[in-house]
Amino acid sequence: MGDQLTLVEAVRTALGRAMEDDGNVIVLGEDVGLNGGVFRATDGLAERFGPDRVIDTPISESMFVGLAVGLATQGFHPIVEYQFMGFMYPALDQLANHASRLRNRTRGRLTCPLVVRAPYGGGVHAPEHHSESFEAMLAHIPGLRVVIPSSPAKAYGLLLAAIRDPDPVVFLEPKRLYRSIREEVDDDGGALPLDRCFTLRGGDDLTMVSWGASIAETLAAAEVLAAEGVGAEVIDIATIKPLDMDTILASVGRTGRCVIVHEAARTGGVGADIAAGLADEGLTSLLAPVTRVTGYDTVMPLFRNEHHYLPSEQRILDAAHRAMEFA
Amino acid sequence: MGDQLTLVEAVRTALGRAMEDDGNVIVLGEDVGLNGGVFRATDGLAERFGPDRVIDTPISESMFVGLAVGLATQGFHPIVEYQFMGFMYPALDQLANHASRLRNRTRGRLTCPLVVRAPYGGGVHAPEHHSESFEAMLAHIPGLRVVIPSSPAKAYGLLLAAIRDPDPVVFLEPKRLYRSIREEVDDDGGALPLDRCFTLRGGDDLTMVSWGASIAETLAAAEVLAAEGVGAEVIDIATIKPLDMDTILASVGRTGRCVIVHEAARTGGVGADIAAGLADEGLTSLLAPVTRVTGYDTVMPLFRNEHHYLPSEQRILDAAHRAMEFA
Amino acid sequence: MRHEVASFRIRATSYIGPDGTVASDLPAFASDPEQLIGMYRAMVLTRTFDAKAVALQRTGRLGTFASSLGQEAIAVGIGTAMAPDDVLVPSFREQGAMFLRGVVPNELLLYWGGDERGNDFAGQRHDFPICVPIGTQAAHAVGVALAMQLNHERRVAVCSFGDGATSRGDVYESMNFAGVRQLPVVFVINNNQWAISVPRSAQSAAVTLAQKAIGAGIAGEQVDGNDVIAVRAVLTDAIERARSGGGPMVVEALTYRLTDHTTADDASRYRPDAEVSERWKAEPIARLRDFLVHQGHWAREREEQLIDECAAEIDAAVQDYEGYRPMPPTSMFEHLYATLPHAYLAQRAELHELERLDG
Amino acid sequence: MRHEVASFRIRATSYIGPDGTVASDLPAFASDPEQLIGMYRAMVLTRTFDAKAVALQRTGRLGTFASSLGQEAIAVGIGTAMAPDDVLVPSFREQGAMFLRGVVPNELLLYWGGDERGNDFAGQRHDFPICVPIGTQAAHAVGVALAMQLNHERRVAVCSFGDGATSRGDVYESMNFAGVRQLPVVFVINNNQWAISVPRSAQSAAVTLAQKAIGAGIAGEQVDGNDVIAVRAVLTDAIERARSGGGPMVVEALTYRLTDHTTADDASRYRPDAEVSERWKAEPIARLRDFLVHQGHWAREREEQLIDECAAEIDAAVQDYEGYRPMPPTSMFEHLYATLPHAYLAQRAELHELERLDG
Ligand SMILES: Cc1ncc(C[n+]2csc(CCOP(=O)(O)OP(=O)(O)O)c2C)c(N)n1
Ligand SMILES: Cc1ncc(C[n+]2csc(CCOP(=O)(O)OP(=O)(O)O)c2C)c(N)n1
Ligand SMILES: [Mg+2]
Ligand SMILES: [Mg+2]
Repeated sequence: MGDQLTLVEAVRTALGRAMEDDGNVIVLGEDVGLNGGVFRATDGLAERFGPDRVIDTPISESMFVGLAVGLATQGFHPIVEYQFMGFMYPALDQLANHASRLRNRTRGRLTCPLVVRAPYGGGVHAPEHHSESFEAMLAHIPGLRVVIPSSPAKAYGLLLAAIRDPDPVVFLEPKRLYRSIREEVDDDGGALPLDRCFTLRGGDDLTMVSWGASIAETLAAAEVLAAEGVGAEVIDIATIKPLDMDTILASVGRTGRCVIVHEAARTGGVGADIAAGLADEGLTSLLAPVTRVTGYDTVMPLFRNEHHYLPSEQRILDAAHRAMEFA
Repeated sequence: MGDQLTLVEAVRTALGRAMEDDGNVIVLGEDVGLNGGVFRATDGLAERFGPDRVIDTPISESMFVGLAVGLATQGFHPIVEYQFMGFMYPALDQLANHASRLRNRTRGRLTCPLVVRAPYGGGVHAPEHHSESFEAMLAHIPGLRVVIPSSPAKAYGLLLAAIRDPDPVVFLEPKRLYRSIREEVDDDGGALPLDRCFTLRGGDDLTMVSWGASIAETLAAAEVLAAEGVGAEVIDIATIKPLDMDTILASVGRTGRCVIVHEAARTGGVGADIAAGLADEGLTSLLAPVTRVTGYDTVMPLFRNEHHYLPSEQRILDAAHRAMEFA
Repeated sequence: MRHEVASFRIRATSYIGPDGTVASDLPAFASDPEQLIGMYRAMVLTRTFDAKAVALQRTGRLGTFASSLGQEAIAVGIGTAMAPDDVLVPSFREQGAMFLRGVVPNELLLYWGGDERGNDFAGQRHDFPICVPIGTQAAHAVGVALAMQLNHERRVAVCSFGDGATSRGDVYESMNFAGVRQLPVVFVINNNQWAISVPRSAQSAAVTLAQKAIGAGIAGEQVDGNDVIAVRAVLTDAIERARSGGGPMVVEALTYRLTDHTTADDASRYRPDAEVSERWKAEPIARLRDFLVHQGHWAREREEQLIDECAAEIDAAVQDYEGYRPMPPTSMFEHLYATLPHAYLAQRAELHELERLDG
Repeated sequence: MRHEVASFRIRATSYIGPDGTVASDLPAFASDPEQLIGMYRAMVLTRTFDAKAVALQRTGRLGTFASSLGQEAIAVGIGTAMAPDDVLVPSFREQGAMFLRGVVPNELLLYWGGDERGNDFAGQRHDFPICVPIGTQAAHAVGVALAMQLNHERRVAVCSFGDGATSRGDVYESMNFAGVRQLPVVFVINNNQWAISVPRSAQSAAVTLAQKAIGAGIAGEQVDGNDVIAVRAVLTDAIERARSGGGPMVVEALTYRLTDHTTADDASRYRPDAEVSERWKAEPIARLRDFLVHQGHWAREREEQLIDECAAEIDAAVQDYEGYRPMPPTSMFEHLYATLPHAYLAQRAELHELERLDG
């Protein structure tokens, strides 16, 4: 039925579908037009929908999310592409001071349905500043949604949901997965739910929580654990904000043990929020310390050493073993 | 010996002392010159040190921290004032992409000793966008230090330490405390240690952790608890990044109970990191869930309702009681 | 070999001199006394509002407030040059324009009084609310203008900001993008010579702020911002030009901030009183009044009546404002999202509990 | 009344036409053949380096790389106009200038090969490293220039960036501040007509990019960026003017990116080959060679010798580069802070353990 798509193809398919369905959906960003985006996520859209719906912007990272705010107030549903997450810092002002609060501060008079997309994370031997993952900063902004797919099908369904959402959503695409995996994706316009975790694999001994590209190593570790006789439940957070703690609490309520995996620096990472939720509402279930396997609290190294920075299957396994052995 | 100073006077005194001691220390920002800063933190400095060391900048929040990066590489030690933290978002690009990593990325060839100061937080009936507290975003940036004083003496000593530090430091001043309290401050040039919590009050039954303005309500709650026979240890984090978990772990190791108080939105707040540290390294000591009393996960309301947003003594007490009653 | 590849000119427009005498042929609307009197009234109302708001702040009944004393002609020029369907994207000192656009004084009092309902304009649903982070609204204005262009509407976005704001990268990026797409947007620089304590000269070495347009590749002009007829005329031209596809424009209106930056400021710390007194001589309300009197369109009795009317209108607004009880604590979660996510229900419930306990 | 209040002119300079013939009196340095040959050599070395780096990338021995093919005259003009004590704050496409400043080719290979040591220039301690986030380095340059001004030094900061970068607010804010303080900084716009796939015309409606200076209130000029003599001459003047307190300047150097944006790009997707072939006719190396040959300063044998020399120099650099073993994992915590805070010792220890296990 559906085609076997890569993640970037799934993104492109969802964009095409959303633009087909709703004439108010437009795409903006650097090189999104003829060039189809530096990762080709918008390839072919300019030809299909014309230059008025696929708009190349000047290099003005602070302005073009504000531009999207203006468009959004006029009935458009803009989708803004940042070329790499490392160039998204200038967007924080508009995201935090405007997009995320326009509805609240005008008591619903003006609203801001927009999507900001950016490839994020490391592992593709990219140049300096091209491998950042600071989703936690975005997750701290009230009024925003932050969504991260972990597979092509998730990318398709969650991006459609993000585009249809009446509020601003930041959609971060793990670029390490852009072309590394294929999955059947039915271009049926079906959205996946936001604000909800996905349990990718059941298990009663250990809960493993992750999102984005790290899901791959987490699942691989869970495989190894299964061979060792340990049933690891793997939860894909998918929506980083708002966080679906209920699903995690229910799982840890059964397993009593939890390993959290993310690529961003440990301090202030989203993993801290999950662990904090467990230390509060899940404390009585905990049979072992909540371990975080994360990027280190340092600058993402240039690519020769980035593999040492990223959470590896081995580091995840080590943490899982420690959690299982704790008594 | 020392004068009874307000917090803003302590900041001003420390700035004057640092400028006196080191000719390379210069102050930059909007209205820091003749006007002495909108809160008067730089009052009199232009007169004392001249317009080449106290420099009014145009309204260019993205540029002037980058300007400070340039100055810092040339042997200056710039202190940049942001008028309000809500206007600091445009600084994140330069802070995260440059200031915090210049030393690392050039292997120590170029360094970046600078201080970014900003009044932060609510409670003074300020206009929209003037009451933000997103210290957690800054704490997620590797290579940065983030320091927050909770009293005039702390402001004096920590600011001097921040200025003398060879790396970039963000120094956030709880504006609610600017003029509300006085404390004896000896202008003896004595710095306080960075990277270390301060235990403001001992206790064996409960650990209360906070920083900045919320220390006031936390201490007040501890007072009430003392009258109730509960010994609450109050820890002032002071340096938000890097976080001194050892002091907190040692305290919770004794008390088994912990309440964390901060003004910023709960999700992604620094409180999550502390709770996560406890859920990991402190789990076996915990006798009760780790509770966070925080700002809500919403836009800081305009001032008529800001008191409902800020953690009140009552909310802290409620949390403490819950922690104490848990069995 | 060195040859010229481009040249640019900045021009300035004025009609009425500081003494109320006419310097050149007036635009058509100025031959209609009712129009002029309407503009005069709007300026006086704005000044009345500002004075009252400052007084309310001084007595603890309002938060920090930014008066537009001396700058009323720019606001009224904007308000009268725009069509109802156009979209105003203002700074925080454009109350006169907002009133003409259908925002009522008690709404602005609510806003400065710390209540979000002040942004929920009952009679003006599509303009933007006040923007506090300097210059950030410029990007919204170009977004609105892009929407108008994409929709093939004959509407224009008008964005105002101060001299200080012209130093912000956002403003430049927005002007530059407006140029690229030839968007129907007019940027009004309300140059009151000061950005809090920083004088115009310390904001930019540019001899005019209108020339910011040149860097962005668009048209730029100056206008005497204390001459309401000139402001309205120049803005009407700019807006009509933008409306008919002629592209964006920057209009620098020259005026002077006759009072403190806000009620939280003390301008005597950084500027001499003599400068201010000197500038009073060129202020816009007396100027238009002198002109109207000259022309026989205005007399002392009408002045008194007008002052009473404006005072009554503002007093009524204050009464209305003071009748608003604060919103309940849970209101901070209202309109945060279209539907409050499950994750935050507990927090809202906590506030609800507070509400209940508070009575 | 409408009157002119300001006017501006942008002028362009060139000396040698695309065919190598001289269009006007040459600057003094051009009468010294050794100077010209040195510049020629620097351009050829840069082109050799670029070609090798692209080849290394194609064979998996280097990461993404940004060639400066066709733009060598700007880099060499910058490198020869600056004094050693000046500070270069470059973008990521100024390798030719960096080499002249003492950066060695293997350092740049290390950088693009994913190793931080490439920024730790052994022979050039005070210039800035490559800047990837577009335009952000402009603020550093004004900071450096402010330091020079405050120290009363006769030094200049030179900042280069592309046509695309001129759309960034940071660049504008930096130019504007440079104007306010009349800082000793020269901004070089390396206008290669493209920002990845976005043509110059979609970047700004400004007819020249030099006029970005007008918005910032500073001087701006154009120069033929494929004429190395003109680039050097104009930049020398701009730098000496800045050095002697004459203030900042913007120089737009017009050139063309003759190849893909980077090795990750495929320019055939968005621009016609014909445009590129046309632009090859104006490229800077052949132009200077033709001129040198014309003047009797150059001959085929020297050309061959030069090519061999450059190839040997770059091959040696590649050898050196390939001899670098990766830094140990713990290196990521080195130089993070002057002293690694206690809080991160455990993380470094974890990496150290990894190092040990890895052998
Ligand atoms: C981004 C930002 N920085 C700083 C401030 C604080 N601030 C408020 S008004 C002002 C000066 C604005 O000057 P100008 O643009 O000339 O407008 P005016 O106040 O004169 O109307 C400043 C710096 C702010 N509101 N936003
Ligand atoms: C802030 C930022 N946004 C986007 C990018 C991705 N990017 C790299 S180069 C480039 C185009 C730059 O064009 P230009 O300034 O003309 O320089 P050129 O590449 O032509 O030398 C872009 C958009 C980036 N590096 N930084
Ligand atoms: Mg002003
Ligand atoms: Mg370019």
